[in-house]
Formats: sequence, structure tokens, C-alpha cells
Amino acid sequence: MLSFQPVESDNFQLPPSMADTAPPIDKAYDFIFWFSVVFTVAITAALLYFVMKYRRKPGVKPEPTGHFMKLELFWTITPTIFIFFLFHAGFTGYIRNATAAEGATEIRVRGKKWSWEFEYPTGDREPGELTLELGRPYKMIISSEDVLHSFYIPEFRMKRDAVPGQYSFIQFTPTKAGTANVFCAEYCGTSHSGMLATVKILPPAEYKEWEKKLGDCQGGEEECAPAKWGERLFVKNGCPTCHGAGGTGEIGGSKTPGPKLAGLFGRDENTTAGPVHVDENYLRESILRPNAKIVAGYASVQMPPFVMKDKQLDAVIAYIKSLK
Amino acid sequence: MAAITTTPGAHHDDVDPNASFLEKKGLMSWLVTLDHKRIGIMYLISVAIAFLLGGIFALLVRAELFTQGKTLMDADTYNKMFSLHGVVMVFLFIIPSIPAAMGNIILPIQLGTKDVAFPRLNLLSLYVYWFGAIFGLYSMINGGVDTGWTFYTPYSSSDPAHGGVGTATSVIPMTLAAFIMGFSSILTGVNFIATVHKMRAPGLTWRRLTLFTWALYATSIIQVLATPVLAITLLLLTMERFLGLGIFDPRLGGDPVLYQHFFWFYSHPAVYIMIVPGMGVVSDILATFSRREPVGYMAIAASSLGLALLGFLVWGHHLFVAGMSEYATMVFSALTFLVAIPSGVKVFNWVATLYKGSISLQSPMLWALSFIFLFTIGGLTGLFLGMLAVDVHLHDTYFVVAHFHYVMVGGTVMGFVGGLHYWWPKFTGKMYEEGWARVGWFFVFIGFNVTFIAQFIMGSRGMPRRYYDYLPQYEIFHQVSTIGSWILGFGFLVIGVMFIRSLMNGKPASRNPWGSAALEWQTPTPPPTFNFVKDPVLTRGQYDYQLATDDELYEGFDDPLFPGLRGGKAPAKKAAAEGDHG
Amino acid sequence: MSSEATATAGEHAHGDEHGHHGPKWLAHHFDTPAQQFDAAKLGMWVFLAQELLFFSGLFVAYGVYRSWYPEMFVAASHQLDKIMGGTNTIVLLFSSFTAAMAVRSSQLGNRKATGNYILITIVCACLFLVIKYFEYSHKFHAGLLPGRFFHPHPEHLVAGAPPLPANTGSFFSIYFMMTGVHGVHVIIGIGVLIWIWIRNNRGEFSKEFFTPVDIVALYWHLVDLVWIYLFPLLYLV
Amino acid sequence: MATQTPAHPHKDDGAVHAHISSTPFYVAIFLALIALTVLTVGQSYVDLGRMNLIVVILIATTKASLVVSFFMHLRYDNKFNALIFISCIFFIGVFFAYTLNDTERRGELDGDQNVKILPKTGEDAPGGFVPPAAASGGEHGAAPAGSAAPAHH
Repeated sequence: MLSFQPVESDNFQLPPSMADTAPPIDKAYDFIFWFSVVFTVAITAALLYFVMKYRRKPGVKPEPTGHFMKLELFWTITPTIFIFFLFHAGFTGYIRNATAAEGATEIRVRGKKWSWEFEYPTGDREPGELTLELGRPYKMIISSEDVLHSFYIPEFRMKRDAVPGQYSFIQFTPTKAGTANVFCAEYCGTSHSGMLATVKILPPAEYKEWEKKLGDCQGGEEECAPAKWGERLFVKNGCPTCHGAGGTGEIGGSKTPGPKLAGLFGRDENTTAGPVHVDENYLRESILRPNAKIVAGYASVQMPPFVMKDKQLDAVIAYIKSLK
Repeated sequence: MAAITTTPGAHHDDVDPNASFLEKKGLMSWLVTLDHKRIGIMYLISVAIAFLLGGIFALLVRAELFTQGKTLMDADTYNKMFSLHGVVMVFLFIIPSIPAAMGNIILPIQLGTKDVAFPRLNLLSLYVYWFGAIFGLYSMINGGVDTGWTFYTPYSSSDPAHGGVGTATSVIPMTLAAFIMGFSSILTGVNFIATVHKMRAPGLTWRRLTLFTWALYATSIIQVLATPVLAITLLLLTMERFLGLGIFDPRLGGDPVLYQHFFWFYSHPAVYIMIVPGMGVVSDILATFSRREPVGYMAIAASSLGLALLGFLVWGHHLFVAGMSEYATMVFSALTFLVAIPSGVKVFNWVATLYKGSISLQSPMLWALSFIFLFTIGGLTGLFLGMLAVDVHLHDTYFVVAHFHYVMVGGTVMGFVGGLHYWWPKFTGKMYEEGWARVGWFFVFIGFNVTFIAQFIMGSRGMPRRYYDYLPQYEIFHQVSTIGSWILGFGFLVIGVMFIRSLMNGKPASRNPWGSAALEWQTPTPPPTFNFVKDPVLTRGQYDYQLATDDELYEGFDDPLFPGLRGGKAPAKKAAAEGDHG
Repeated sequence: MSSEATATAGEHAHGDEHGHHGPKWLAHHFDTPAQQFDAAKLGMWVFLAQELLFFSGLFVAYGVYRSWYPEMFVAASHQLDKIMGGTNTIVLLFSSFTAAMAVRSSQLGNRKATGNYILITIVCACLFLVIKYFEYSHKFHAGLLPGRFFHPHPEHLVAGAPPLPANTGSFFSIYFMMTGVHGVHVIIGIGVLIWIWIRNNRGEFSKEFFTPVDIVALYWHLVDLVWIYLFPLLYLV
Repeated sequence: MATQTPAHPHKDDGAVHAHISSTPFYVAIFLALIALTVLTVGQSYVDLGRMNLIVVILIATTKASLVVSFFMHLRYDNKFNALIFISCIFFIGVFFAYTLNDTERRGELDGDQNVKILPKTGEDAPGGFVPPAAASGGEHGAAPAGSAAPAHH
């Protein structure tokens, strides 16, 4: 039934298909799309034809309405039959995508206001960028630390809410190398639309290379100078959604939810736990346990804690120090 | 006075047949009135203001999205704009629009009764609505809300002032506003159910009710049975934010998905509170402008009740990706498809009604026909979202936004504005300018489709909803959509100006300007306080054009398109030249 | 909210002005007393359906949490006073009985008995609230409060009862919401009962016209009905 | 409902005809209600295990139906009023059953889906319940209620 429409993965209506979960959904989508087109065209054509043919004319009386029992039954029963097919098409695809393959690689996905963090089986955490190996089955274990988020990769046609206090998962096997987008699809506050991440799907050989350097700085020597790497980590962790690009405390001219970071280092700040001199230790504490000492005026902002390796922390602190 | 009666009923000796219900002047005569028509008109003015306000929010939202990044406002303001657009449109405009405003004016006349069963309750419901609206306005002045109209927990319930992770905006007044306005909706529902059951004129059997009455009856059932659940949900939400109950907030041991069950147990049936009355309006308009009884009268009436019933069984389709058990998703998906059956039955019957009718394309009919087209698209795109696998992709994207706008604007608003055109002469006693009505319709129809077809495409391409900013590949769709919203807004502006002009210097309307056989057109225009000069007794159905006398249909018939047309006897020269917009 | 359903019944004293020849209490837009009575009854039943749906949200929340945390519910229900709850049940049942008797007296046109029965009903309703007040104040003392405010003081808890799990605040949220919303209904009930009592004293009711008494009694029975479920679900399981 | 009922389905004389029960009958109903209350309180001292809830609800339902049928006269009332009441119970049943069909069956198809605790590792989901004691500052929530430190720390 579903095969009458050849599956065109890159059509105008859908984003490119990059995982095994996409084709069944695309098939169902195309099926229902053409079903709808046929119905809409038929109904509209009949409507327009009748309107033109039976326009009010002098001397022509309308025909009194009779009873059309058979007709009524026909257009009650026909849709009933159709919807069984539609339900079946939707349900099988859903169940196929709702059960994970044995031995799938488990990656933890944590949503927090307003960034995504991915934890690999090695324990390494990478914010803002998810790197996957082509052809390998994955299971994303999704959780949220504050409010509802929704982990959505259009290219995989997969979406699942990240519910605080509850785990959920999606599973897929990437089928095409390239990059895809992660969106947050459940409204979560000010920077909901900035809660993005990228998915990089690498062929196995490249993936092996990447995996070796997981948790370290990827790139040349210059790119891996602490402040440079720190800047990339700053962006990946979603810090600009609250502190502004470059820690300027501004997005598009308006004040951000979090305090300005540029020029912060070395100053004395008033915090909820008394005056504090902003040094490396304070910055480190504020990243790991943000609510211990909150700068005055920001007490109602709930920055989520960030977990990083020591060298990553050092790089971010070096970057913040460099901001003027 | 020709009435729909052969047996004379009781005569109101002391009622001046020419004294319309609008005769009495003075603000107080309106504020303490028990006349359902006056209450309906006050509702109508209120919802029109709400529609204007919600429309301005919508235009601002679209304008902000015209370019990537910041166009007009910052993210927080944008988030409040779309939330307020939703809250105002849903709770202040759409839910009371057809039932409370138009239903109040027309329903008792269609039933041939002097008033609704409980006139004081009716006035109370208006005051409750206003009281709720004051809370809503207070919340807006106090900074507004940025939760979306759905108030999902824990974002809405977890107050940062108590160490929570949610929003710091003015949520409690807004939820209380919706809570209070819920009672207004319940009171209207109670009133209408009792009125339809107990107040029908002699001879007005269930089979002779208009389809608009049937639709309002079905709607009232939903209002009465679903709205209290919203009330308790919002009360729990308010308490959750205020006292930290721990029922919906996970940090206090609650479950946010449970909130979604509670919320959608009301809010899905609420979709039918919105659309079913619109279907009723369309059925009546189609009958009048095709001059024949709708095909499958009982099927259309039964499908209104069917939609009301099914509306309660499908709320879970809003939760397919929300963290609900797979078994529950299966049940909800299967039941969701059942909604297609009564919806389909209605559409097929409407189209069949046109067959061999005598169709006049005057402005109410244009709205009714565009309702059918747009609702068909809205309904069919609903099937996409009912299919589990496809919904996983489309949920919470612009596809959903476009879908429910096709149902609510393409459906309800088209029905509402169409009904407003249709019954306008009856309750104001004034005609409007047909030409401008068509211009307005044209812009609304075109603007609406431009706005939302663009949203369908970007939605299926993955653009999530409620986004302040977006990736570059979606920019073109957003721009088309924003331009469409301007066309749409212009169309409504034309219609608004046209109606105000009609009020100020419209030509007086005759008793039955459309030549309809229904009961409300058999009483003077505008109707007297007790609706009829003498109590009507029905000897035929309200759609029985073949049984209606020429006097009933055409006395005072002053169709500007068909001057002198009485039962098709007189020639109508202009007939062929009209209706180019069809 | 309950009184509105009765608002049209008998309050339109203007019938005659409109050339409508009927009893004073027959509203102008009704043809016969029976039509008015049936409409009021139907409206009230629809309103009661609405009330039940309103409470249903709390019962569903109860059901979900009870099946998730049965031991928490058992432990917490030991902190509630069965004797007080049971007494309150009997008080409410008795008031329901007197409300039914008030309707009966009214149907028979016995104004004095109607007034007395309504009065007893009001007294019982107040007694219910007094007992409730003592129960609540004990809970406040013991720190058995909803959600965020839950912090039990061991010295005030019932001796020998099972220990309370950390999330017992959820139980007390449900307890306070259910009994609180019910209590608000009791207060509204007292209000409409007093209203009916005054109208009865004024002599507005008769054998032919007792609709408001009937309808307020229906509301009062509903308050009783909800408590019939609340009591065992909260106190006894 | 759609039958050709007359629009005013009341008796021809237009007067109100209501059923009036006798005083002893009301007393008997009241005594039966008291007896059932005593029974349900007495039962609570006997542990019937899982049957507890069922017995309690059965007794409550018996009491409720006595009140509805006789005190509220539904037994003698217009049949449509009874229909309203019954359909309202039906919708409450739908609400109850469907919601529990979700909350009771999460994690059945796959143990990791929609669960509070991961079965494999026993980790609590982050963002979940923070016991009030852990919310430093005590009763009035002066301090943020546990800053959502991931549960496995």
C-alpha cells in the first residue's frame, strides 16, 4: 500500500533524510500527503463546479432535498476504511522507531536552559555538538535538568521531550555523512530559539580519529591555545544565550538574563554570599555550582551547573579572563 | 405579519410590533438587561475588542519574524507576544465568539422563545467574562506571560522567587483569568442546554431545529463537561506556583506529563467548542444561499454530537512525544482518526447541498464556501498529526501552527465572520455594503492562505514553533508568511470599517433580506424584545423551502443583487454579473 | 455558583406587566409552571455534572499518585483522624437528610417545617466546618502541609504510625486541595441555604412553587456526595 | 433524543408534578447511610490487603447511589436528568482510565522509556524530586531548592 509513491528523500517538503528512522516516516508522510491532495482537489472541484452550475437563475427553483441513505453510508464507511490504513501506517513506523536495537551505543543527552550537552560512553561531555559514526546504531538517553525541552533532529525525523525527573530515549542509525541540526522543540523560556546544537556524522575512519581526541581540543596548535579553545567551549556550552556573544551581556541590544562577563575578572562583586573577589576559583565555582554565590541582582536567574574536565575548565576560565 | 405558523399562538397585546429590542437607550439599560440579544451584542463587542488585541499581537509576532535575529523586539518581549496572542485569541475571543456572542443573539429566536431559560445566569456569565478579562488585562499590564497559552509545567509553575526554574512573569493573574472565564463558558453552556430542551416553540421538534442550534447544543455539552477540568487544572497550577503543591512540578515530586493530560482533557474538547459552532453557522448559511435543506440533515446534526463525544477521547494526541506510555499513544492515535469520520460526513453533505440548489454568492456564502475549503485542508493536515510516526516529526513545528490556524481561523473565524455578515441585518437592522464585504473577504482569504501555506512548508522542513530566531534556510518562508499576515490584517481592517460604516449610515434592512426559510427571519428586523410579535407555532421545518410560502420567503426581500425576485418569478438582470470572486 | 441556576425561578415579578397571566413567581418567558420547574431542574443537573467534573481532576490526581506511591498514602492516612472524619461524615449525612426533609415539607406547603429543616441543615454545615477547623489546625501544628511547606514535627505526629516518606508533601497537597475545595463548596452551600431560608420566611414558596428549595437541596446533596468519597479515600485507606 | 417529542413534554395542565417520599422512608435511607459509614470505618481496622480500596469504593458507591436516587429524587425524576448524571460519570471514567493507562504503563515497551530511574544503572533522572530537607534553608524555601545537580553526583 505504501509503495505506490517512490520515496524521494530530498523533496521540497522534508529536510534531507540522514538516518534509518527517516524513510518509514517519509513514506507515511508521502502517503498521507497524496491522500490529502486527492481529497482536497476532489472536494474543491466539486464545490466550484456546483457553485457555477447551480448559480441562482430566474425561474429555476432548487430541487427539494431528498434522503440519500446509501450515499450517507458510503461516505461514512469509506473514510472509516481509509483511516484504518492511515493508523496502521503511522503506528508501524512509530513502533519500529520506538524500540532500540540490541547493543546500540548509548549517549546521554541533557537539556538545560539553554543548551544541549552530550555525554559519550567514555564519560566525556561535549556540549553543543554531537558526533556520530555512520552506520552505527545509537540510543540517545534524554533528560532535562530544569524545565521541559524537546530533543529534535529534523533530518532523522526524531523528536522526544526531555522531561525533568524522567528519562526518555530515541534511537536511530545514521545513514548519511554530513551535518544535521538539533532543535529544542518545546518552549523553554527566553532563549528557547537559541537552544541549538549540530550533529556531525562521520564515516568510520574519520570517527576513529575524532574519538581519539575526545575531550581534548580538536585542531591545530594555534586553535588550541587555552583562550581560543575556551571561546569555542563557551559557544558550544550555550553560554552566549545568557551572557551574550563574547560575554558582553547583550543580545541584539537588549540585556541578557545573565551578567556581563567581559571585564569581570579581577573585580570585586557583591554576591548572595557576601562580597567576592572574582578570581579563577570563583569562576570555577560559578561554572560547577552556579548558585553558590550569585552576583547581586541575578538571584532569580537559575543558571544550570556545567560539568567539565579540568583542562576544559581552565580553557574557559582563560577565555573569560581574556574578555575585556 | 407572516409568521412560520398557521395556528395562531398567544398574542402579546401590549407589545408594539415595531418596537425593536434596540429601542431603549442609555448605558444602564444595557448593563442590567436580561434580554439575550443585548447580552449577545455586549459579548460581540467584547470579543471584537479581544480579536483586535489578539490580532495586533499576531501582527507583531509576524513582523518580528520578518528577518533573522532582532527585528523589532527582544526575545522576552517576543515570547510574551506569542503567549498573549494565544491566550487572548483562545480564552477571550474564540471560545465565547460564536456560542456566547452569536448564539446568544440568534439561538432563542431560532427556538421561537422569548428568552433563554435563565436570563440572569446569562447576564452573570457576561459579567464573569468581563471579570476574568480584567485579570487578564492586569496580567498584561503587569508584564504579561511568556508561557504560551498552554501554561506547561514546570516552566509556568516553578517560580524563581521560590528558587524555581520557571518563568518570573505574571502567570498567576493570567491563569486566574482563564479560570474565571471558564465559568462564564460553563454558565452559557448550562443555559443553552436547558433552553434547547425546555424552551422550544410548539411544533419545533428536534428534527426541526436548525443545524446552528444543534451545533450550539453539542458545544454546550462540551463546555459543561470539559471546562470544569480546565478550572481545576488551572487552580492546581496556581496553587503549585503559589504553595508548591508537588502535583505537576517534578522537583516537588510531581509529574509534568500529568499536567498535560489535565490540560488537554479540556483543551482538546475546547477545539471542538471552537469549531463545531462554526460548522453550525456554515450549515445555516449554505441552506439559505442554496435555498434548500442541507443534504443529510440528521447526519450533520449527529456528527456535531459525534464530534463533541469524540473530542473527549483524543486529547492524548498532544502528548505523543511528551513522555507518555507507548500503549497510551496507540489508543489515542486510533481514536484520533475517528474524528475524521464526522468531519468528513459534514464536508460531503455540505458539498452535496450545493448540488441542484439555487446558489447565490453573496458575502455570507463566500465565507461559508471558503470555510469548507479551508476546513478541508485543516482537517486533512490533522490526519498528518494523528499518524504517530509522522507526528513525531511534525509535533511542535510550524506545521502544527499552520494546521490549527487552518482549523481555527480557516474554520471558526470564517464561520464567525460569515455568520456576522449573515445575521448582521437581523440584529442591527442595517445593511452593509456588499462590494466592500467582498473586497474584505478576498483579502482575508488570500492573505490567510499565503500566511499559513508558507508555515506548512517550513514546518515540515523542521522549523520549530515559538522561535524568536531561526536558521537562514527558513527565512524566505517567514517573509512570505509575514507578508501574508499583512494582507490578512488589511482584509479584516476593511471588514471592520465596513461594519462600522453600516452602523452609522447603512440602509435599513428588511425582515428577510436573504430570502431564508428559517425562523429568525420571520420576525421583524430588528426583533422586538420578546423576539416575536406573537408566539410562533411551527408547522414546517426551518429548512423546508418547498413548504414555505412566498410571503415567508420574500416579503420584504430586498436582495440588492436580485431586485424584485420573488420565488424565481421576476427576472434578475444583474444576476449573471455578480459574484466574480467565487 | 449554585444559586444562579435558580435565579430565574420566581424572581421575575414583572410577569403581569407584559400581559402574561400567571402566578407572580412564573417568569415571563415560561408558559407554564411545569416548564419553569423542568428547566430549572435540568439546568441544575447539568450544573451538578459540571461540579462533578470539577472534582474529577482531583480524584484523577489522587488515583495517579496513589498507584505510584501506595505506601506513602497508607503512611500519611495514619496521620488523619478517623474519628473526626467519621463524625463529619455523619454530620453531613444528617444535614443531607434534613435538606431532603426540607424539600418534602416545602412540597407539602408546610412553611414552618421547611424553615426549621433548612436551619438544622445550616447548623450541621457550620458544625462540619468547625470540626474541619480543628483538623486543619492540628495538621498545621504537626507541619503536615502541602508540597514545599511539608516539614513534619515528629513530636506532633501520631505515635506508632508508619514513618512518612520524603515526598509525603504530595499527599498533603492532595488532601488540602480536596478538602479545601470541598470546604469552599460547604461555605457556598451555607450562603445559598441562608438565602433560601430568608425567602422561605418571606413566604415566597408554596405547594405550587418550591423550585429554589429543591435546587439548593440538590446542590447540598452534591456536597455530601463528594464527601462520601473523600472520607474513605483520604482517611481509611 | 431525536424522536418527535413534543416541544413541551410536560403534563397538559402545566402544573408541577413532583414525587413526594414519606418521612419514614427518608429516615430509613438516613439510617442505612449511617450503618454503611460505621461499616466502612470498622472495615478500616481490618487489613484486607489490595481488597481494601475495592471494598471502600464499593461501600462509598452504595452510599452515593442511595443519596442520588432518593435524597436527590433521581429515581423519580425526568429520565434525561439521570442520563446527564450517568454520562457525566462516564466522562469521569474516561478521564480516569485514559490517564492511568499512561501513568501506569510507562516503560513497559522499553525499560528506558519514560521512567524515573534508569533500570540498568539505577540513576535517578535529573531535575526530579528534591526532598524538602535537602532544600537548604528549610521551611520557607529561602534558598534555591537544590540546584538540580545531576542525581548521580
